[in-house]
Amino acid sequence: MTYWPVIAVDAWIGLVLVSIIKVTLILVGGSLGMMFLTWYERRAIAYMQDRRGPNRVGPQGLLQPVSEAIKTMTKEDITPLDADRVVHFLAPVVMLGATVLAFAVIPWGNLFPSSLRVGVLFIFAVTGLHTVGMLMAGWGSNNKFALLGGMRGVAQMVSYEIPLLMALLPIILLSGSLSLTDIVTRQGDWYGFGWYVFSPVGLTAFITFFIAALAEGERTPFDIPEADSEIVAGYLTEYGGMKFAVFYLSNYMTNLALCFIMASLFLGGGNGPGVTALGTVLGGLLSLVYFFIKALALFFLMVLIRGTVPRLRVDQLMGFAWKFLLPIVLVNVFSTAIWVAITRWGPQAQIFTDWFGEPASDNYLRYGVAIVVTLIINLLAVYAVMRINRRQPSDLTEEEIALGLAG
Amino acid sequence: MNYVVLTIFFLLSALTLGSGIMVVTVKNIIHAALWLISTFVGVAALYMLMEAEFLAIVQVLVYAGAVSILVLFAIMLTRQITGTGTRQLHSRWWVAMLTAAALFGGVIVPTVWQQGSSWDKTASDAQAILVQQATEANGGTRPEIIPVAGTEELGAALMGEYLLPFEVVSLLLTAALIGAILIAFEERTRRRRVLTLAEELALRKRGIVEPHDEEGAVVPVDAEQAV
Amino acid sequence: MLKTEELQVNIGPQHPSTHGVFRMLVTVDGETLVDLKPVFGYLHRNHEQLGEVNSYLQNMPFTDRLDYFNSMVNNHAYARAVEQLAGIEVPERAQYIRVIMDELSRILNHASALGFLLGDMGAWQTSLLWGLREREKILDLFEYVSGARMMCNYSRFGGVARDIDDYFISEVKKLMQGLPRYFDEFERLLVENEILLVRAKGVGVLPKELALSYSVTGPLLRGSGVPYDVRKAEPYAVYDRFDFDIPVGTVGDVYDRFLVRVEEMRQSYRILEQALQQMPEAEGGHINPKVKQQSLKPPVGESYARVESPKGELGFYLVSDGSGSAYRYKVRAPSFINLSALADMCKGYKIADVVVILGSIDIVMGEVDR
Amino acid sequence: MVGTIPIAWVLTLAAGLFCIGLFGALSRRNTVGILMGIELMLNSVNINLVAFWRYLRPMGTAGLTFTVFTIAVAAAEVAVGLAMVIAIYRARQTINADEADTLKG
Amino acid sequence: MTLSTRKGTVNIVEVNRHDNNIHAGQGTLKGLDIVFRKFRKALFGKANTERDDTEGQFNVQYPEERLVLAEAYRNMPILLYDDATGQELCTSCFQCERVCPPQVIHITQAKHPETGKPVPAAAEFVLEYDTCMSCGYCAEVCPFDAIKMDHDFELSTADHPALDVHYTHLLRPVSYYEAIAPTMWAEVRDAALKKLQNNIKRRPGNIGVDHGQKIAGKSSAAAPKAATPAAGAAGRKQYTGPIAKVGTSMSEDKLARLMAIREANTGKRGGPPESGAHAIEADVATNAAGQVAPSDQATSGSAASKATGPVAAPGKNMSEDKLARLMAIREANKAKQGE
Repeated sequence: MTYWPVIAVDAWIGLVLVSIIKVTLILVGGSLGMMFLTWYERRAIAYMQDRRGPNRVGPQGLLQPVSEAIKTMTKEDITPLDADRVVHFLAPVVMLGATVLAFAVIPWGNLFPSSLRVGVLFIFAVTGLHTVGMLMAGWGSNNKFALLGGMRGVAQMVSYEIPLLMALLPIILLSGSLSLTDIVTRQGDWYGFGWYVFSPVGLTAFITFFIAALAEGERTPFDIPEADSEIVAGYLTEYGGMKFAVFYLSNYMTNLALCFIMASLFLGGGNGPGVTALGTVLGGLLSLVYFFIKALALFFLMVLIRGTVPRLRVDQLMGFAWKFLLPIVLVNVFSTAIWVAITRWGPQAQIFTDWFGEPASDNYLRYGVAIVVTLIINLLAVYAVMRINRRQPSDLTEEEIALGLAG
Repeated sequence: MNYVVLTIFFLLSALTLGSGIMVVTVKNIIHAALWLISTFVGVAALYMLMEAEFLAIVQVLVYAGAVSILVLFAIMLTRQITGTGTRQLHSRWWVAMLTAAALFGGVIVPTVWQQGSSWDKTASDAQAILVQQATEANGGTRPEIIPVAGTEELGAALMGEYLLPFEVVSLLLTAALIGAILIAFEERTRRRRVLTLAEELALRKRGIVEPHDEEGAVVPVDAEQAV
Repeated sequence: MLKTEELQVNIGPQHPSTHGVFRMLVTVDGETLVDLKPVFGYLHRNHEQLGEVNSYLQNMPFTDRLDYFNSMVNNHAYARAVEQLAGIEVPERAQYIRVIMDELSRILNHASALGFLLGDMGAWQTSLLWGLREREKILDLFEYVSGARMMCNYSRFGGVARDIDDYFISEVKKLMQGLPRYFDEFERLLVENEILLVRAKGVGVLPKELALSYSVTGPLLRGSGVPYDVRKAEPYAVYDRFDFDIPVGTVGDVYDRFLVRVEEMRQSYRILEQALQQMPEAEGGHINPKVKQQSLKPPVGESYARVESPKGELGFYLVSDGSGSAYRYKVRAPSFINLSALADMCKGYKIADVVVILGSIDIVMGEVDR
Repeated sequence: MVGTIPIAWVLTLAAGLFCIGLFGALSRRNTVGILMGIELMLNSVNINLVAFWRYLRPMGTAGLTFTVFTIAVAAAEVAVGLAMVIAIYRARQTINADEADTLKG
Repeated sequence: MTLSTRKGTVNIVEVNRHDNNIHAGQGTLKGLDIVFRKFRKALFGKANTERDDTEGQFNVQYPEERLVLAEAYRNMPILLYDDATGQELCTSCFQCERVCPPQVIHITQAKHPETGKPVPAAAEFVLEYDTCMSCGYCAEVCPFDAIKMDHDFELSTADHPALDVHYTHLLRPVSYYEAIAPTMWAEVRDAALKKLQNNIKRRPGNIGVDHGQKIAGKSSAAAPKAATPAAGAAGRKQYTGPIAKVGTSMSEDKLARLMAIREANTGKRGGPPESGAHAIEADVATNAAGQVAPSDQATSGSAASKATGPVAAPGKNMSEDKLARLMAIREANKAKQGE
């Protein structure tokens, strides 16, 4: 059932005001978060490379992003001569708009739950609009590299949206809700450790989702749209100054949003030991802390990957999405259904009750069987997919190479 | 009458209709596609206003995120023909305009406005029933929130009452997918393929002298047989 | 894929991954490369003509600027050419010093070249910075002994400019304690990385026959499976006294070149170990004192001397007419000749592979354009 | 929430969108333009469906379900349509509807 | 696999392509592991200063922290003068000018004010810093150890003409060079000073005497004398190893030295002209910025000819000029043998 509040006319003004304040908070918080993230990433990657990273402006270089923001703002705003001026201008706006919309439904710990009942879908619907911004930027710049980058980016985003949404399905099946708040609440069992990532299906979903999220956020190894060693800067080639900064902002805010979403969906959001015990306010604050720690840890994982691995080629990227991620994700949906059947079905499947007893949260036999069964299915799926996809040039016969089947 | 809702409705109508007009009139076809996205978003917002939130999101996801991108891709793949220089409308576009205007002014609007009052009555009846049911469920007092069918009901309906149409639609989608791939993709053998050094050497070692087409590119042997 | 029209894209001369001012005019069909036309000469500075105007000694610092990663090797090769021309004896100790510098150069060159290759692949500079760290340590040693980090100008006719002292030797030994750790961590970082494997395996294949017919040398040739190394084929300096292996690849793709370079660093380490062990017994000081460096006038004749530079066979050809400057001076630059295979190596691969293949050749534009 | 707006207004909006789409589909030379007009028409139909559902049967699911079906069918239609556009373009180097006038591909 | 050739056997190893391993992400995990280890090490502030170290923060915070330069480090030539007497070591023997590969050294020999004969001292010495490639040949060939390579690498300037560095700005006291390269100076010290003594005998008047020195004696600028030895002592202490890091004290030292040199330079510029050579100098000083080299040289050339009397312009009586130079060299040799 969907419930909509019936609000009197005069309350609308208050609602509008509250909305404006919320939007302002999200914008300011998002930009500050992005600034922090750039600093965080640069410091972390510097340490990985035996360097120190930004450490001049402000304490520990924390104000470095501020100085850079000022720098970008004071730069000349350049539009290429034959570019489509309006499209060129609107592209960063569309990008940022799509990103900010996604922030609307993220539950900030247990303190500020989001109210949209289809929040998860909403996030992916609006981040899907990034493709529009990319295409606008690529086409509006009137530059071959930009167009190439834009087309690559769109192809990548559209391809990876499928595994991304499919990886989400197990979580929706497990929680029975599309609302992020509900999903977070339902991971609060077992002293705050009932996270979905601790089940085989959740783990598979998490890993696949994480990989797809790397692609959605244009992170290494999927940063092909802006692969600087190949196509200069992709669709960003003709952007400079504040427009570029807006793209950058949108990119990092997307990554932040993805980290928050992953933390909410798989890592229990604000759940953790002590949250329920401490009451609403203190527990809420604690949950906020947990939430941020989880999100930043996920971002650190992204940075670690960026510091380690090279970039995939564009055809390999597509192949990975369609030949590898998608089958695994589909099998995972299937095994989630089995998980739900084994752990929850009472009267629907009498045979399970006969074998494993009544479904209950403390019926560990049912959970154990579910873990074993789904684990086996998932591992078999991964093995099969790898087996099928493992055709290296050395495995091919000379004739196949000659006929171009290797590429 | 709730003026805020009304304002929002008018704004959305203006957005939707204005973008729609731009879609069909603007010269640059890429701009038309971008205006189409704007229309889709406006329609999605209308759904939101009408409390069909799931549909609104599907609208954004499918139309604004996928269909419009598909359209843009198609335009870009065929772009040198559809530049701004070419004429975009038929020479007899005014016939089309008259037809559309006649349909709008002569058929639809009168019908709608004639039937409108009776529909409004039905609508208010339905609303009253809803409110009554909710009041009863709430134990006599009118609740703050009035329920309408949401995502759960939709899911149940798709899996129950409308299972057969659902399956048919999914079949249709699959068929369309395969059909689109078949139509759009060139045959593998017709593709012009540039051989790498190793492949060329392997061919030469096997005594296959690769034929060249008129552009000087190497054509694989089986391509010759296929043509 | 969908049929698309061919598109001409200029990669370079200003491009992040063309390793200098190098331009590739590529024709792509979709993402597949149909044709590649290398355009260079942006860095031409008349090196060979200058060599015919300057005196023999004056030309030495200009050879630093050829392959500015390995000025020690360039100096060595040039000095060898002049020594052959003038019949100058080189003391044993000087030979050892030159070998040590050459092998240190090889390590630093491969460390940074592999880093750049991985950077071209999109690894975010981690391997590059680790390589640069080792490079810095070696460059500090070069600075200690020669006075400059990159433009060493260290060789002289009949020896080297300054003798190395105990401090230098102890520092090299100390450096060598850390090098195996670096090799190991580098291998652990990326050699078996799945993404590297798919990016490098089967990409940019240069078959053995074609490698030979292009007359490419160095890791590029060895990666294609030809065990050719000037250090073994025509042992110069004191290389015949060392025991080391030649790593060769089997397929001739980017991955083989990558692995050959990794293995060559280990072999250089072995050579360094042996050279440091043997050196104290070597005699003769660091330079032949009888040579008149400034007013060297070799007898009429010609000479060609080659060494195994980290990039391939580096040769200097000199003709003397008996005067104070060379009559003809020619450099066989390995980067230039290896680069000639680029266009054919790239054909048929994706556009993203082009930069990787270019990176795997390991060119330095200073040497290509001269 | 939406109950304060008469249903006829929403239907008029949908009708307007439909007629705009019709005009586009009839007057554009460009095949992709025609497709876009058809998309507009389909959207207006969806608005109608949702409006009728919301005003007349808010507890039922028929309107929602049919909208979902329409969206799916529209997506399929666009996919096939654009594939045909590309096929036509490849064969004839044009995507203008009045120039693609032979049945032979 | 071994291969036998005429030159002996060659060991050949085929590289391991890891073709037979199953790659299921463990390679990437290995990489992540090593990178994380690095991160952990560097995060807790481990410094990487030893040459055999492969972990920890490697970079140097440049303006505050500086690596000690090796003694042999060479960046741009300088000319030396004796601290005590102010006598310049350069005898304008033209060895450096001849060997310079990019040919950026331009020397004018000083003439005897009365006889017009060349004396073993340079009237003007111009070095084009912008074209100099710091090969170090000039320092290597100089028989009088007058030209040495500097350690100062912070030379960037927006003033391009100032990169044609003139005599006055090239001069450094011997103690400065001793400070930056103590052992290298110690090797040549005695011989160099002895040669200098011989030269001084053949320098009439103030020719070949450093201008900065004289001004220092005259006016208040005694700072360089006082500052340089101290800086030298401090500098010497730090040459423990080429990679040892120095703290902030180093920068202060360097700063002090730099200030001293600058003061010396300004002192030089401010001094009044006393002889022909000094007239040139004043010329240079007044035109210090914004003057292009050729005009500068022209001025100096004409001024020198005016001051030193009947010396023919270059090119006209070339043979005479050459003869004079030859004589000077012979005299110098004779003087050397006399020692």
